[in-house]
Amino acid sequence: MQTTLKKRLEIVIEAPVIDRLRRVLDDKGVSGYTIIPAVAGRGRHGRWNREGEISDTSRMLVLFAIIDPSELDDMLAAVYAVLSRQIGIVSVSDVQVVRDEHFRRTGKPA
Amino acid sequence: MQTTLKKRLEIVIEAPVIDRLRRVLDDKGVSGYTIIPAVAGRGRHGRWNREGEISDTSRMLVLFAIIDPSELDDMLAAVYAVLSRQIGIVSVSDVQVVRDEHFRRTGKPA
Amino acid sequence: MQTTLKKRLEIVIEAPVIDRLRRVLDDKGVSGYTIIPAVAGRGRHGRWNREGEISDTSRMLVLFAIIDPSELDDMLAAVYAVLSRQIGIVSVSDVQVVRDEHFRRTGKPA
Amino acid sequence: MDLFDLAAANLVSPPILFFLLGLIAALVRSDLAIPEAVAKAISIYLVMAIGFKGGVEMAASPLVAAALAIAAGILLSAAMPFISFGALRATSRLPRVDAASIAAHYGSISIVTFIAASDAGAAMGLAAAGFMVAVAAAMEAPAIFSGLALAGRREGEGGGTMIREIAFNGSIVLLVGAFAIGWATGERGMAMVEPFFGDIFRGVLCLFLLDMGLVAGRGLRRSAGKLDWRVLVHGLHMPLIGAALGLGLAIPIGLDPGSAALLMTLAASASYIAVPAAMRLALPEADPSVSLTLSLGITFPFNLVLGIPLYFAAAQWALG
Amino acid sequence: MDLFDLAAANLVSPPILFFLLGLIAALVRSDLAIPEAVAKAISIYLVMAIGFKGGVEMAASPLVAAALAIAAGILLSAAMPFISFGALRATSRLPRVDAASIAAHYGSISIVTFIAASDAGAAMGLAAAGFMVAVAAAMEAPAIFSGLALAGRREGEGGGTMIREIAFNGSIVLLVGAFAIGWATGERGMAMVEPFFGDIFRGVLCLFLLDMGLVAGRGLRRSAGKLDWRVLVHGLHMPLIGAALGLGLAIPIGLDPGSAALLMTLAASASYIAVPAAMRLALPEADPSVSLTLSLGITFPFNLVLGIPLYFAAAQWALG
Amino acid sequence: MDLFDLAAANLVSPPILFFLLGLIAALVRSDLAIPEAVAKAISIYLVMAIGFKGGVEMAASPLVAAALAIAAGILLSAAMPFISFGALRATSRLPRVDAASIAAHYGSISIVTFIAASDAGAAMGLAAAGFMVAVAAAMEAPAIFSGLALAGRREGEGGGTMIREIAFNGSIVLLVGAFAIGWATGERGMAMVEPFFGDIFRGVLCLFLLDMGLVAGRGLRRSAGKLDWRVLVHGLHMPLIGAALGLGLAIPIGLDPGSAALLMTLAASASYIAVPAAMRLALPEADPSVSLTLSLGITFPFNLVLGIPLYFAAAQWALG
Ligand SMILES: Nc1ncnc2c1ncn2[C@@H]1O[C@H](COP(=O)(O)O)[C@@H](O)[C@H]1O
Ligand SMILES: Nc1ncnc2c1ncn2[C@@H]1O[C@H](COP(=O)(O)O)[C@@H](O)[C@H]1O
Ligand SMILES: Nc1ncnc2c1ncn2[C@@H]1O[C@H](COP(=O)(O)O)[C@@H](O)[C@H]1O
Ligand code: NA
Ligand code: NA
Ligand code: NA
Repeated sequence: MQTTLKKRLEIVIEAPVIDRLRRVLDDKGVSGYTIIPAVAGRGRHGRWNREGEISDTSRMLVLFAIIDPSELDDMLAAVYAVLSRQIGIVSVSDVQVVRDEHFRRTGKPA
Repeated sequence: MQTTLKKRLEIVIEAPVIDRLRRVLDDKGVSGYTIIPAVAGRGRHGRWNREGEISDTSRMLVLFAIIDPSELDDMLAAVYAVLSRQIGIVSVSDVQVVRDEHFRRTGKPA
Repeated sequence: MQTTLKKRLEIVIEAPVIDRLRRVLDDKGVSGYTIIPAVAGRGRHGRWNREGEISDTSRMLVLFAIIDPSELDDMLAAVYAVLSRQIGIVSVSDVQVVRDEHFRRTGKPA
Repeated sequence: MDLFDLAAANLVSPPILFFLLGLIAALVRSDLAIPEAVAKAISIYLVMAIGFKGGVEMAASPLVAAALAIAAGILLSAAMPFISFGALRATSRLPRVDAASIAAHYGSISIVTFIAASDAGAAMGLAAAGFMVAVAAAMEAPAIFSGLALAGRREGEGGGTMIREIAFNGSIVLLVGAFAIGWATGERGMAMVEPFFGDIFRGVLCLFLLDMGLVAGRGLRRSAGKLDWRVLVHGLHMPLIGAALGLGLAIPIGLDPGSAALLMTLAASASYIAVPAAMRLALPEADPSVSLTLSLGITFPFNLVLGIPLYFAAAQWALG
Repeated sequence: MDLFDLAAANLVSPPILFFLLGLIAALVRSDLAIPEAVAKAISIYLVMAIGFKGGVEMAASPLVAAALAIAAGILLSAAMPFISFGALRATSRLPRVDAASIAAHYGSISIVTFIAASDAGAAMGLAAAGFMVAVAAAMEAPAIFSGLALAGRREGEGGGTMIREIAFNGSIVLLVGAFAIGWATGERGMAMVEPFFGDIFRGVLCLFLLDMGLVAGRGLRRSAGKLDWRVLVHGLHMPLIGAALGLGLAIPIGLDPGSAALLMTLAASASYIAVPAAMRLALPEADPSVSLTLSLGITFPFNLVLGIPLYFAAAQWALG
Repeated sequence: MDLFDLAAANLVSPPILFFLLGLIAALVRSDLAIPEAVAKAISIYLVMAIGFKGGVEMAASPLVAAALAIAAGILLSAAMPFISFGALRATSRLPRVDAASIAAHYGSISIVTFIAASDAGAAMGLAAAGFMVAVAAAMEAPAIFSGLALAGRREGEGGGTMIREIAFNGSIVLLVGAFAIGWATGERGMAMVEPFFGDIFRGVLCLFLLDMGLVAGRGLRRSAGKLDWRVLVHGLHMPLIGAALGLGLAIPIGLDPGSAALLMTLAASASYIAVPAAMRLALPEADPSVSLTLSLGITFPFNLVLGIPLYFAAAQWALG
């Protein structure tokens, strides 16, 4: 099948700021994203584990968004502007998609 | 270590059709797959959030399967045949694995 | 933005041995990792599904760690030493990161 | 009690107030949220409890009355989609497949609304016959087939699988199963589990309605302004039409007022669990967000807050 | 009550019927499911409640009787794996390591079965001594060491860690801890928490057994036809052998009928939580699907539906 | 009862013992764990129940007394961060922003500690006035603003959003909402939901405190040895200072001993839910692990096990 190159942005981010991150992505008109839960991990800020937790503070979420390569720099800059002082990491990888049009920037969504 | 190139198929799909997708992958003899939950997201069909939800309709699952590059086209065609009208996205990336034999197509499994 | 190549190690592993795996990664001084839950899947050991389950035996977790390419071989060897007889799979892909220093090996963490 | 008193008593009962609290919390964007796993488990508990209690009360019900009520329910479920579809096509520009999907939702029932109405009836001293649980179960599926017919869909190859998927839908299996267990074990069984399935039921319902308020409010906030008002209004018309039809059938088959009010509530309610999932399988082109918003965001709050007291008042006025 | 009445009463009790409902729902592929998080939490609640109640009742138990029963339990747990292993090696072609792993499951106990049996005993008026909870806790681990010995495994470097992991397994810690708290706070403590740990217990058990039925049925459906029938039959032999041995030890140490029936049930049951996890750590070559299917798919339903009434009848016949 | 008896009775009550069980289980690295979804749902249940009961009891409370107590609470919440900040800067080398963040935690309150203290008071026959729930709600936020001022932060552009996020924080909305519902429905409402929100409350609290013990123990194990002892000691000083100030305000406004003990407990407790989340938004440079360890690992166990009986004894001595 005919495939097109896209970028997969993967952000591990502390839960309290997920809404800010979503707002940034929405404002940039990203075509979509998916958020998955994490249950445990480790980083420079130490280990964490969600078992039995009631506070959202040490909770991490993994957000990934498949975007057009042309949008990458702009998106990274916007993400870093908001998240630079927060707990989390960002990485980018190459992916191929079949339906190119599905992953194009849209106007700001509802 | 000696590694081999494989393809990582990643499918975000609405929960009500996950069994159909599994059947397709099983029929094609894919060697394995893993399904992880998503908690929120956005796409052309709008935003969603699983908090407090009791209906499965707007629930999304992320399935990934590591397959041999030779099987990719066949697999994508089969997946699209079933899911083209459903809510979800498909992407493919390159991965390296150490144990090649682990990811070879098998006969139809139980 | 200026990005650096890293490796994304992704391990699907049965839950009872997750602590052993974490110990291996900690001992190797990996800079961080994130663990996400899986809800269902299939492999050579058959199908599984977590709905309603109270036993951890057939539970799978997905751990990913972004590491420096120079550490990859060492890390893979250590992981296989511990997990070779356990249920699970390992794959590696390329990712780009913005903040290189964030993903460098550290001393053994707390 | 007259209608006004009924409505007032319903409005200031803890379950309804917790629903409104959830609705408001969602509208002001509070981060209050009940985890999905727990919300699902509570809905399972409520279905189990209502099914079991209905079964226990079957001892007191003549089987002929039960059969008549079930037949009435099936008729309502199968017929109402035609009314809903006709109305939608006449008043809105929704595509055929979307109108058919919405119509299937309105023919079928909302088990959550049924549970809230049963509880409200019990609180008013208007308990219903045990077989109303069987009526609720029987009304889940017929509307789906009417909806598919309206969409011009033949069952094709997937038909057998789909009928099976619908009939063995979790909430139907649980409702019918718990009903059968209640029937089989009767008062002796009830005595064994009353503290869990009986005593704490209304309190758990408060927690659940708080959750439903949060989810409904979030849905409303998200789709406010996106839906055509003619479609929105459908979500207020259909309950009234359904309730009227329900009452129209309850009278000739001789239901008591409490049971009649429940039949009205069933007809007035729109599915939020079984039908949406079936539509994703059978009519994937239909946009699920329209029907979900209507069902959970408009019709459910209407029924819960205003409809239920109205239906009880009407049933008592007509049959009391 | 004779055996037949007992079995009948057990069979038509809500907990057993909800288990059967779950089993059937899974076999007809219904999508009914209780979320994992809630299933785990319910199992924690049940262990807490049974442990606490056992502790409260310790006031009435002579410590010597408790010590004897615990010793009997440890003996059973350590010895039964040898019987299971011998039988499996004689009748099937299972590899040594798989046979050893299964044997460890049968020596150890199923806390869920124990809870169901305690509840059934209470419903029959055959309450057991409080120390039976301590017996259950004591029987979890010895079988694991017997199993490792049978597999020819030395504890090696990981030994210390493993002993610790087994002894501090969540369900053992909770059972022992709740038992100690019940013992320490006695009737005054019970009065404080009776509505939660006592009154609603049996209803929660219904919900939990529905879940266990769903999981057991799903497991059976998946592995049906894959398991050697000689292995399957082992899952029916072992409970009977275990129960017979349990009764054989209960008589000389002078247990009352209710406690004797629980000792039989413990011996007859196979672990589903602690041992499987320990085997993944200590004997990773053993295929977990065989032992899980046997334990949850064969032995658990057998014990729940037929075994428990049989053990109570036998205990009453021998000791009543 | 004298102080010693009170402390002893508190120590051997099931809720406290289950907390200690959790603490010990975590310290010996047991894998016992309650799923996150269920822990969150239980905390929601407890907040709902305590809010509702407080509201129901408002009928008996003079509004002037309520207003005075709320004013006292707001004063404590706003002022205590200055004390905490001063002490931390004088005794430790923590950066300004970290000290300010910790100070905000100590000015605000721990709703879990409040719930445990209310329950302990009820068990001792020292029930508090219903409006203490409103005092708890009013004390959540003021400390956050004091903390931001201490950090030298102006509210800037994000200010409006942040005030809104804090005021509509889930636990505040639920506490205030349930309080209002209890007040509106009164004894009639309580009669409808008593088995769920009343009877099983203390048992559920046992399960919840088991969980909190597990989480606190895990946190302690992880950060043991990493925290400066001068910071750790702050977690024991502040509750005593807070309790003394609470008592000092309770006397002039004429609170009864039970209510005074709750005001002391509120002042003595440190936030674990609302403030940590607010700090991640408003002061992201502050290291959350220090404040969380102090709040949940040091101050919470201290208050639960020793502080609460001490505060009740002191309140009764001063006001009884
Ligand atoms: N190298 C890494 N690979 C994968 N996940 C990571 C990595 N570093 C950090 N994380 C995740 O991001 C969280 C925050 O990282 P940090 O800010 O370094 O504490 C960690 O707790 C992990 O869940
Ligand atoms: N570009 C994207 N990147 C990541 N996830 C996406 C993207 N587009 C869609 N999704 C996910 O797939 C779901 C369905 O997408 P859609 O069919 O576009 O509504 C969304 O709700 C997201 O969870
Ligand atoms: N090819 C694959 N792609 C993705 N996940 C896999 C694959 N093979 C195995 N897995 C996952 O790893 C688990 C264990 O695999 P196995 O050891 O082959 O049974 C499976 O149950 C899946 O969750
Ligand atoms: Na209807
Ligand atoms: Na056994
Ligand atoms: Na405070």
